[in-house]
Amino acid sequence: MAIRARRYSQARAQAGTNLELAWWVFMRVSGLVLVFLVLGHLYMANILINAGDVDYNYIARRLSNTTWKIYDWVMLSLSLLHGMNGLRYVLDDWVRDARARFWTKIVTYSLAVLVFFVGSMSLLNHDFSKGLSENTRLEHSEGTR
Amino acid sequence: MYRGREGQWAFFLHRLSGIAILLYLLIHVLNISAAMWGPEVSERLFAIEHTPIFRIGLVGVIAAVLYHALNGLRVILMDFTAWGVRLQRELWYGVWLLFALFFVPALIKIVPEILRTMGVI
Amino acid sequence: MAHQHDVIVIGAGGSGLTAALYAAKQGVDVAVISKLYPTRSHTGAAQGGIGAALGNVEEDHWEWHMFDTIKGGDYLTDQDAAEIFAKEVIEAVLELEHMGLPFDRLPSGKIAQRRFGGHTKEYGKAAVHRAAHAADRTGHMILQTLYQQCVKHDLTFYNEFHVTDVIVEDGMAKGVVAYELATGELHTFQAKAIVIASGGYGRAWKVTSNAYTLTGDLQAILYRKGLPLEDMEFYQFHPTGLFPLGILLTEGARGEGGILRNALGERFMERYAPTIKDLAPRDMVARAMYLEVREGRGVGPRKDHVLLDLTHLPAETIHKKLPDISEFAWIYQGVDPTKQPVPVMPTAHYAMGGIPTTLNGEVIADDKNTVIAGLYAAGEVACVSLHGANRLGTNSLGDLVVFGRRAGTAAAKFAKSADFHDLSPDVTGDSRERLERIRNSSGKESVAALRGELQQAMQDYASVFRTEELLAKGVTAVAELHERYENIGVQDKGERYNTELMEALELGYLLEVSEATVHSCLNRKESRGAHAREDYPERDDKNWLKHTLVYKKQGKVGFMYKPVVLGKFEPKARTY
Amino acid sequence: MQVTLKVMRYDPNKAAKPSWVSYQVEAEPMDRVLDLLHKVKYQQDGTLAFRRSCGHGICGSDAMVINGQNRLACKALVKDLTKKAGDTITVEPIRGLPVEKDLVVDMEPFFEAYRAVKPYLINDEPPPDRERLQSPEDRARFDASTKCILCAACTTSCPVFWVNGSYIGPAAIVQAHRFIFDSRDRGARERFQALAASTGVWRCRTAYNCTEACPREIPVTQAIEEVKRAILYDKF
Ligand SMILES: Cc1cc2nc3c(=O)[nH]c(=O)nc-3n(C[C@H](O)[C@H](O)[C@H](O)COP(=O)(O)OP(=O)(O)OC[C@H]3O[C@@H](n4cnc5c(N)ncnc54)[C@H](O)[C@@H]3O)c2cc1C
Ligand code: HEM
Ligand code: SF4
Ligand code: F3S
Ligand code: FES
Repeated sequence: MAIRARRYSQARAQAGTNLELAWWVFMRVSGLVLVFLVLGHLYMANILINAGDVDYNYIARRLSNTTWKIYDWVMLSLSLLHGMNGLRYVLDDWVRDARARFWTKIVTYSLAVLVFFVGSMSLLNHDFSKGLSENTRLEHSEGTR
Repeated sequence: MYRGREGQWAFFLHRLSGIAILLYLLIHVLNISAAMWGPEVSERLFAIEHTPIFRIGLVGVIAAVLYHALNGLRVILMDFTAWGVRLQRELWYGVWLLFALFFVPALIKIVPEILRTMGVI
Repeated sequence: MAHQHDVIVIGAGGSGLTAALYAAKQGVDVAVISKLYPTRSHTGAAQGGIGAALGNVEEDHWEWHMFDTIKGGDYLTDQDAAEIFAKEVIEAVLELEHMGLPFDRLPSGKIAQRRFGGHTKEYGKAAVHRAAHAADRTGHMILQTLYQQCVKHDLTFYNEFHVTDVIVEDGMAKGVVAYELATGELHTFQAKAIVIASGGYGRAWKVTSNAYTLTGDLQAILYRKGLPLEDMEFYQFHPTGLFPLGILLTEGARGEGGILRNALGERFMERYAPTIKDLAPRDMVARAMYLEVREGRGVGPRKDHVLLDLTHLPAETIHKKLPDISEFAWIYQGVDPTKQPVPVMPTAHYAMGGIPTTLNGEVIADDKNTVIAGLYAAGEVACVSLHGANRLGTNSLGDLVVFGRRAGTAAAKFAKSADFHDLSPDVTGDSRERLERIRNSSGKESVAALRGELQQAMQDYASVFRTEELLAKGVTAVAELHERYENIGVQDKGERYNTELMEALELGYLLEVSEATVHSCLNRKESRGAHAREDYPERDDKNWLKHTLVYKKQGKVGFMYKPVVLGKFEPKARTY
Repeated sequence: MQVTLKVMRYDPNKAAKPSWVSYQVEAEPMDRVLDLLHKVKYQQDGTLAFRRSCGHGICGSDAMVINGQNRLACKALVKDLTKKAGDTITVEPIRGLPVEKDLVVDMEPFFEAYRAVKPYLINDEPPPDRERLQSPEDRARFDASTKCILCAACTTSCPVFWVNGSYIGPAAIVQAHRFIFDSRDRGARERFQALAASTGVWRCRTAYNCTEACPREIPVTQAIEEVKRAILYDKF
């Protein structure tokens, strides 16, 4: 819930939901999960291999595996939600003008939804295995499962 | 500048690192997803990403994630235990200790790789 | 700007807030005017406790409390006031608890009580645990709790409004004029009843436990109108002021077992009050300290103070029960009371005298107890004569709630049956003229320097020991300063938060109350309670068992007298 | 010794912006910053405005930013702020509240937050004839938060409050804590309402400036965290 109230009397009238509490808990729970997912991810992409060697093939191979698809998708959703809610905290703090805050949020949330959509598409809706086995160009218009 | 102490800087850095990671995350996802459009698109983007500048940037992102994750755990401890608050200063130093413990080996692994791509070694 | 409220309370300390709450309970429209934010009032500085015969720790009775109060007051206490007080303060303390005041507790869950100076069992046999307390911040908790209740009941507050005049005409109180600090605007308040609760005037002395803002404003405002002030010669010096600043270290420190020592390490109070020693009433202890210093047994390079020794107490007791005063000693003197004795000397502390009132807080205009309709006073500003010639520790906080409540209730009842009075179109005239004169003044006298001289003069001529010669000098000095005050100059001509203007105004008040004080001191030719005349060392019940009413008419100071209300307890010699 | 007192001065009637003014003052090591301000006001410039009353840290009038940190002017000693003669002590008004003049700020928003948490005992059960009983342990539970003098040093040191004045602030939360953990109080739920709002306790980012700033040494952040947990456990 955005802060509309400039005065506490207004804030009081607005109160009564547990939404902020829910987000607060979510930040902690998702944070805990992300420690493993994100640090694991970084370990795999930077320590186990040379990040400079990551290429299309690496991606395609990884994204052909259902376990990694799930891993990556959970990481994507959690970190986006976690990060965007964090950004909301920051915007609530820093953008004091209600109108400006509203529009900044519309823009950033749209961007996040877009990224989530594209990311999910690539993870769940795209068959990289085909491209891999042929090791050639992909017909990306197909591949729906 | 207000002369706050450890807690204030822990918070500023947590916020800064959080935003930095988010920004990177958005770019990173789009970048990886570009694989959908085939190897050419993908490889073109990777070419940019493999330049030294971007690699150094990535090291920064790793540092940010590491700090944010460790300090996030500190925040969680403070939120759910009584001693977490009492020992917040010590916990913050602990964060830096663990940070160094993880980050230095990572540097030892990654920096030479970057230098090699730059042709320095 | 003009306002209208049924009851106006001036001052938001313990007495003002109590009065306001109880007035509001009667269903009238109440507003509080205060020159400070309510929680900044000096009631918040009170430390030791509030005395009431709850009997939680040991057997205790209100009669004993009544007796102690009267004896402590050296029999100048009005006994009807003492009786009402000792009975009602029990209920008042319980009521504070019900309001949420976080008193310290006994293992049984009851309110904890500690010993305090002059409070005894069985009419003087031994010290008794009577002071209910919340660590050493009892006053703070009282002030906070009362303000909380005011928030709960949504009372109207005019904060940082400086009252400059009370309109009294034809024997009736009609309204109040106040200056708003934020804007520099003068406001008029029409009221059916007015309760004055503006606190004391310790800032007349150089070394004091009182806040910078305790300048006797309302005493002076009434005094300037020719109304009398009662018993102004009785001003209490608290024995344990942190040397040299004068910040108070509660008597509770001695209640917990602290001991006063001179340079030889002697527990000198054994000589002055063999039974209750360090817990003798304040006037006696303060005199004893002065005598020790005078006889060369003072401590320090200039042998000018004595020591309060707490080092034999468990550190735990000091940290738990006396945390604030330990901190004061540490911050302002660099002394850790668990390890070192603390340097102390008496500090100007409490006005027993003030605006004379009846038992219901009605302000009295003369020696025949004629009341001013609709005008009430309570708290340190007032003199119901509960404290007589010397107040016992913890009796002031009790006074605030007992007589604050009586005044508030009486004011509200009066307001219900009264009408608003028309104020003349020029009610603000006097105040405006005075303020403008100061604001536009460009004389060569500095307010701060004059105030410093006044405080030094009062310290030199009207403190613990007094003589004809000293007091005569005091009278001259104050008169001179009065003249020089006409020639002050201020730099700040602005409207917003012109604190320089306020301080100049307050100096004017200080001069008036100092004048009333030194004249009253010179006038009373006996020693009683806090008033110790070396040239008249004995108490003289034949000629002086009476209250002084000092007033000013056409620039001349005059006196009237009022009999002391006696009763059960016959005046006796006062030994402990 | 001589010290330089650098004060942020501002009179909205005279200037558009605050500006620094330096004064040379004679000071003793044991002097309070409040004494220095008085010296400036009485000897150099009578127009300097600041609040003070008790002079020893119990009325809460004179919180200000001294050498970059929130403190009470009457509790900050010269010896702790300077290393040698000639050093500079800086004094600014506390942040996040509108400046009225020099070091005087508008306290109304602060007290509005205070009032929002219902800072009074809520218990509708008829009181007993004597006191309500409370064990010493129950009394100790909220002891620290009863020390608060409402000086606003904590709230105005909080980075979240600076940038967004609508955060209810640590002082109000401490007040809520004082009652939520009082065994005699029954109003916790009512207070949670104000505290659970988006302007409430969840905005605290545990920056600890409040705890460092509190002149009464109240463990403010700890109190805030206890309130957060109280709300959390109440809901789950
Ligand atoms: C350090 C110290 C410790 C003490 N300890 C104890 C103790 O342990 N036990 C005990 O019983 N007593 C104690 N006392 C005494 C007791 O605290 C005071 O006598 C009592 O608090 C006075 O309360 P009050 O309500 O009369 O006035 P205050 O609390 O002084 O309040 C005065 C009010 O009047 C207002 N005011 C004043 N002038 C004006 C004006 N011109 N216009 C508008 N408003 C005005 C002020 O803003 C303030 O709100 C102590 C006193 C001191 C100084
Ligand atoms: C790796 C494990 C992570 C942990 C343990 C973690 C933990 C936390 C916690 C506990 C908070 C709440 C802080 C507070 O309330 O004071 C938080 C805030 C935040 N996090 Fe994370 N986080 C992690 C990963 C991420 C990632 C991947 C992102 C970015 C996408 C991110 C972005 C943010 C942002 C922007 C905030 C808001 C900061 C603020 O309001 O000050 N975090 N994080
Ligand atoms: S919690 Fe401390 S800093 Fe905050 S208002 Fe209360 S006393 Fe002042
Ligand atoms: S400084 Fe602010 S963020 Fe929380 S811990 Fe204190 S309220
Ligand atoms: S003047 Fe009272 S707290 Fe500083």
